[in-house]
Amino acid sequence: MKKLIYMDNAATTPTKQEVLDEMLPYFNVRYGNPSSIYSLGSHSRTAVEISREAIANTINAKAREIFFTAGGTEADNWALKGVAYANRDKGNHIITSKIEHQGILHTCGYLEKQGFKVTYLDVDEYGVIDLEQLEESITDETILISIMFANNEIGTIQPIKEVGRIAKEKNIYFHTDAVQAIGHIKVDVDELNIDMLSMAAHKFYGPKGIGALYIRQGVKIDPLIIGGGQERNRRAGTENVPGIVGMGKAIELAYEDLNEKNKRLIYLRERLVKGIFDNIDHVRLNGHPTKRLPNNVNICFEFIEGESLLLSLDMEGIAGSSGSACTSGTLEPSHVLLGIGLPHEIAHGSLRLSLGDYNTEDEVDYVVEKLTDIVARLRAMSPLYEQAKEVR
Amino acid sequence: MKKLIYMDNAATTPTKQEVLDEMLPYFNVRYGNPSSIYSLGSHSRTAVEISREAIANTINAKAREIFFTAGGTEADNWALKGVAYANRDKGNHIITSKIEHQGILHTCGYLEKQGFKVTYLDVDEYGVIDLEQLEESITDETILISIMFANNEIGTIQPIKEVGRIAKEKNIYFHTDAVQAIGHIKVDVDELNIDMLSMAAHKFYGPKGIGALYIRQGVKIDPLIIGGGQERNRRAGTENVPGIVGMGKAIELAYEDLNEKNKRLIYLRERLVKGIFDNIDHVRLNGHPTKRLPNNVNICFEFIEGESLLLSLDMEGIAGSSGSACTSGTLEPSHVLLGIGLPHEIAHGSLRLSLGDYNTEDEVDYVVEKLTDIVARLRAMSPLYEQAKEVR
Amino acid sequence: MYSEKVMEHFHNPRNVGEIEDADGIGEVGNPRCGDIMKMYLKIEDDIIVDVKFKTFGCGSAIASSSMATELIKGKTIEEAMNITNKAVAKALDGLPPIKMHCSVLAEQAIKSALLDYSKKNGVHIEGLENFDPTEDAHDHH
Amino acid sequence: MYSEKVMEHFHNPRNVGEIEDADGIGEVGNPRCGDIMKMYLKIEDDIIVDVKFKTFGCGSAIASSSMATELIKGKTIEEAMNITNKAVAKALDGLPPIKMHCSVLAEQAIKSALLDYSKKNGVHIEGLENFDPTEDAHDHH
Ligand SMILES: Cc1ncc(COP(=O)(O)O)c(C=O)c1O
Ligand SMILES: Cc1ncc(COP(=O)(O)O)c(C=O)c1O
Repeated sequence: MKKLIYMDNAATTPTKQEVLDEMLPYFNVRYGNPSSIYSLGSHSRTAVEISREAIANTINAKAREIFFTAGGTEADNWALKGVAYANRDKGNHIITSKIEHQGILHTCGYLEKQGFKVTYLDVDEYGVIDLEQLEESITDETILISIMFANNEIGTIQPIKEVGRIAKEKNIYFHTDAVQAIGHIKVDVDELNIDMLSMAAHKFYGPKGIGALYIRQGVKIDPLIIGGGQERNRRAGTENVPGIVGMGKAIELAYEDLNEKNKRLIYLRERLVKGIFDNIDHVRLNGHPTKRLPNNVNICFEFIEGESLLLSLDMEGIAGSSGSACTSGTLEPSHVLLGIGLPHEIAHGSLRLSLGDYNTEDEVDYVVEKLTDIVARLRAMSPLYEQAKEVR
Repeated sequence: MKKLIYMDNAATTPTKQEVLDEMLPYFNVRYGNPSSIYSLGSHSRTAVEISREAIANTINAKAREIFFTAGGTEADNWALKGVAYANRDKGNHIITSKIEHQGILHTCGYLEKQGFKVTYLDVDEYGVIDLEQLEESITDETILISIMFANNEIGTIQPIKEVGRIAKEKNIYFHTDAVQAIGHIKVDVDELNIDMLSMAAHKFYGPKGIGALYIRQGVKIDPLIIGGGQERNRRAGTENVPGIVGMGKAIELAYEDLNEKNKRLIYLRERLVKGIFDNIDHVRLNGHPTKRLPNNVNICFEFIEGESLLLSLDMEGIAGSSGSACTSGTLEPSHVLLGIGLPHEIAHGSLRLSLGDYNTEDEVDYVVEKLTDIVARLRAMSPLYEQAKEVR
Repeated sequence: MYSEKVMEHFHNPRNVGEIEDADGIGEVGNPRCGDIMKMYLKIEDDIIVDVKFKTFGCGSAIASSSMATELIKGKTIEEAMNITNKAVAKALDGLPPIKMHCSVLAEQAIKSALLDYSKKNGVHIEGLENFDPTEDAHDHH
Repeated sequence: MYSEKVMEHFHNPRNVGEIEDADGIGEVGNPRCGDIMKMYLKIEDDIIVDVKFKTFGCGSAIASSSMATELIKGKTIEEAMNITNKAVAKALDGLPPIKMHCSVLAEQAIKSALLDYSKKNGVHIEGLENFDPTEDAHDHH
């Protein structure tokens, strides 16, 4: 097999060796249940608390405000359902955006069936919400605003500080799905007035199957998973100790030299975008030109369909992703691309390349070269390209 | 540190080396997201499906009836809430037992707050439910019976086949919390008429943070964690691929030579019980004498309190557990021990030693020796023991 | 996800292109849905002597087009009419359930091109009486 | 979970036992709740010259009993009366929040034994006026 060029770091990342090394003893040497009182158990407990502390420090929270979950989706579900059910007496209205991850959108859909009202804010062509529309949407019934920190498809970063300010002024809980942000950009929950925040370790070189929900002290929220007294009675189930340990180590590593890492990623990102624009016509960059994740490139190639692009890239050993309907098993292309106003036929031809710590300049150049060939080949096959040429 | 004698295998088990070896590549070599269409992703997908198949085969289910969760508690929550919410139109009554795990009991408590009615069946002195009481409890409103397969504290195995028969006759869904049973005794969901079954890998030498819910095809159940289309739209969130791979390997290993392993465990169990009874007076065995897990020993030592017993054992390098209130942070001792009719003061003095594949005869003998000394020492300190002697 | 046959046809599709003086041209699908197939037939004495296609779509759409052209090339019109979407999928060693509509599209593209031929040349083709090339392939899977 | 001091006192408790001809005996706690402390005092000239305890309870109950006896041994009654549960916990380098009631029990056991002494000997002890040895220590944490 060819060497893999992995440019799908927004989907998941490899667990770093240092992270894995940290985890390993907790599988079969320090395997005690943290709830047990003997030494083997309290070693596990200590390891869990050290990780909690590391995560809390990173986002300027208190350790007792961090609760481990099985991942980003569970954290999203918990924040939304937990606040909705616990605050039903105060109101039944939730505000979110049209371009949230399914973990938020589908949970909102479920809550609508339970009698809650949900406002889905529009976004502009770059994927940014409209703060005026947010303010206008707030009613006496509004109990929760949930706006993602950074979009998983197009990388756009939302004006979180302003959302936090508005939520605080109106005394409404503010949750942010920061699954794409944590580990990649600096987040301070106090400065940004965030009440709840979701994260997932596998997006920042930690293991899959572990995440966390930050819950500001005082927030009224029901548990989602009920049982034993773990996580101070708020999230039951034997702790995934190796996962928790890995998450703590991964977040520490992620924020070491973050600025340097991001400078490098932005350089690679811009080189990739420039390479594509210089070599291929009829392309457009999706997402905000500057307010975007350092590692995110999302481009539409007109006249071709995303899945065939991905398969062709895969044959060259390049891993990317697409907002194409054909990769998702639905008929509708990505709600995010439609949300920023792309017509269906163009949304079908999108490609997301999300860079990571292991990508190199050579890889970027190789991808540009291969993409140029592949796009040309697929367009030569496309009846739409032919028509477009005729029109010109 | 002294060599550890680990006899708390019902709390959690070490991940077997063969299991860990199987998992390792999925952290940083085969790290693809199973939802991705490129090769790296489909390798992960394949690994997930192989594990699902292994689990399904073990319990005589179909692969498409196995859904991965973050552990036993999530599976329990899902089964109960999922069936309750999805079948509200049919009825609002659930039947369970008084000695279920908190994952069941506390979820039932939560459902009661949502307007559901729950019957908690009594158990006899051995912890066995009364089938007549079960039948009498069934009403037209009953939508679910949830009875644990084997009890986590006292090891008693319930008459699951009879429960399954009754549930089937009355056309009521039957869920069993088999977290303590899977990996330890043979379970056939068809033969036993089980509709849903919870399991957790860390109870059978697999990793923590991964479990599964078996859902018989046709069962009407809402999802608990909503979002992306993973697990055929029934349990969202990026799959914990290493965990899933580990669970599949662990279940295979667990059922290899199960009879031989259990013969050995039962021999060790009986030797441990005999040793204790031969050397220490005022003790009683909790749970059913024969219908119990091969690895479970649960004994009350009168006049002493469980936590001080555990701490003393820990100092000798022995890890066990207790149903004492003082280990759980509550004031009430174990609901299971109270459920089988033990007075509070005796329930406080319980010790659970759960054996595993790594325990030896020498260890058993050593534990008996140390226990004898420790119990004598603690009783010498106990005002209750002194009073009991005076009474005699 | 895909069989090796699908991947092979996707990577080396047969009969890509256009036929300048085609006897029948059919186009089905909808760019909104992410797939369009255009098929060109050259027909002599009721025999499909040449066939080319252009497709905008996913991997299985391209592979289905390619396979469909292979299946009808050199066949009589009647034989071509008997090629069902299932035959296309089977020849590809199967398609994932959510991709079956691509094979439907391929069947429709053939029929659509034959319809065009029958109209242009005033010949009747058995089986095309109720064929509606605008029917949505996505409803078929 | 426990400090080293707690573990040390649990493993090597001081002053375990009974005093045959004790001047004051106090017993607090309830077997239903999992803890009973019994304390024996030998008092001469207002000074606690000897003290012993027996405890049924968890690790911190035993350690608290042991530490409490250490804190009052050789002290005057007045000094003993000033030993609070917080002082016991502090001397143990702290107790987990859910275990604070053990230190309360220790304070109560001392007071209870002093009350017994004051009754038997008809002496007034400042501060015992409102002391109720049956009050539940579990409400204090
Ligand atoms: C019977 C039973 N059910 C459920 C659970 C919960 O499993 P987990 O802690 O893996 O969520 C356990 C173990 O803790 C158990 O023994
Ligand atoms: C923005 C966002 N939210 C939530 C999630 C869900 O995280 P997980 O798949 O770890 O549950 C993801 C990633 O898939 C994401 O990108």
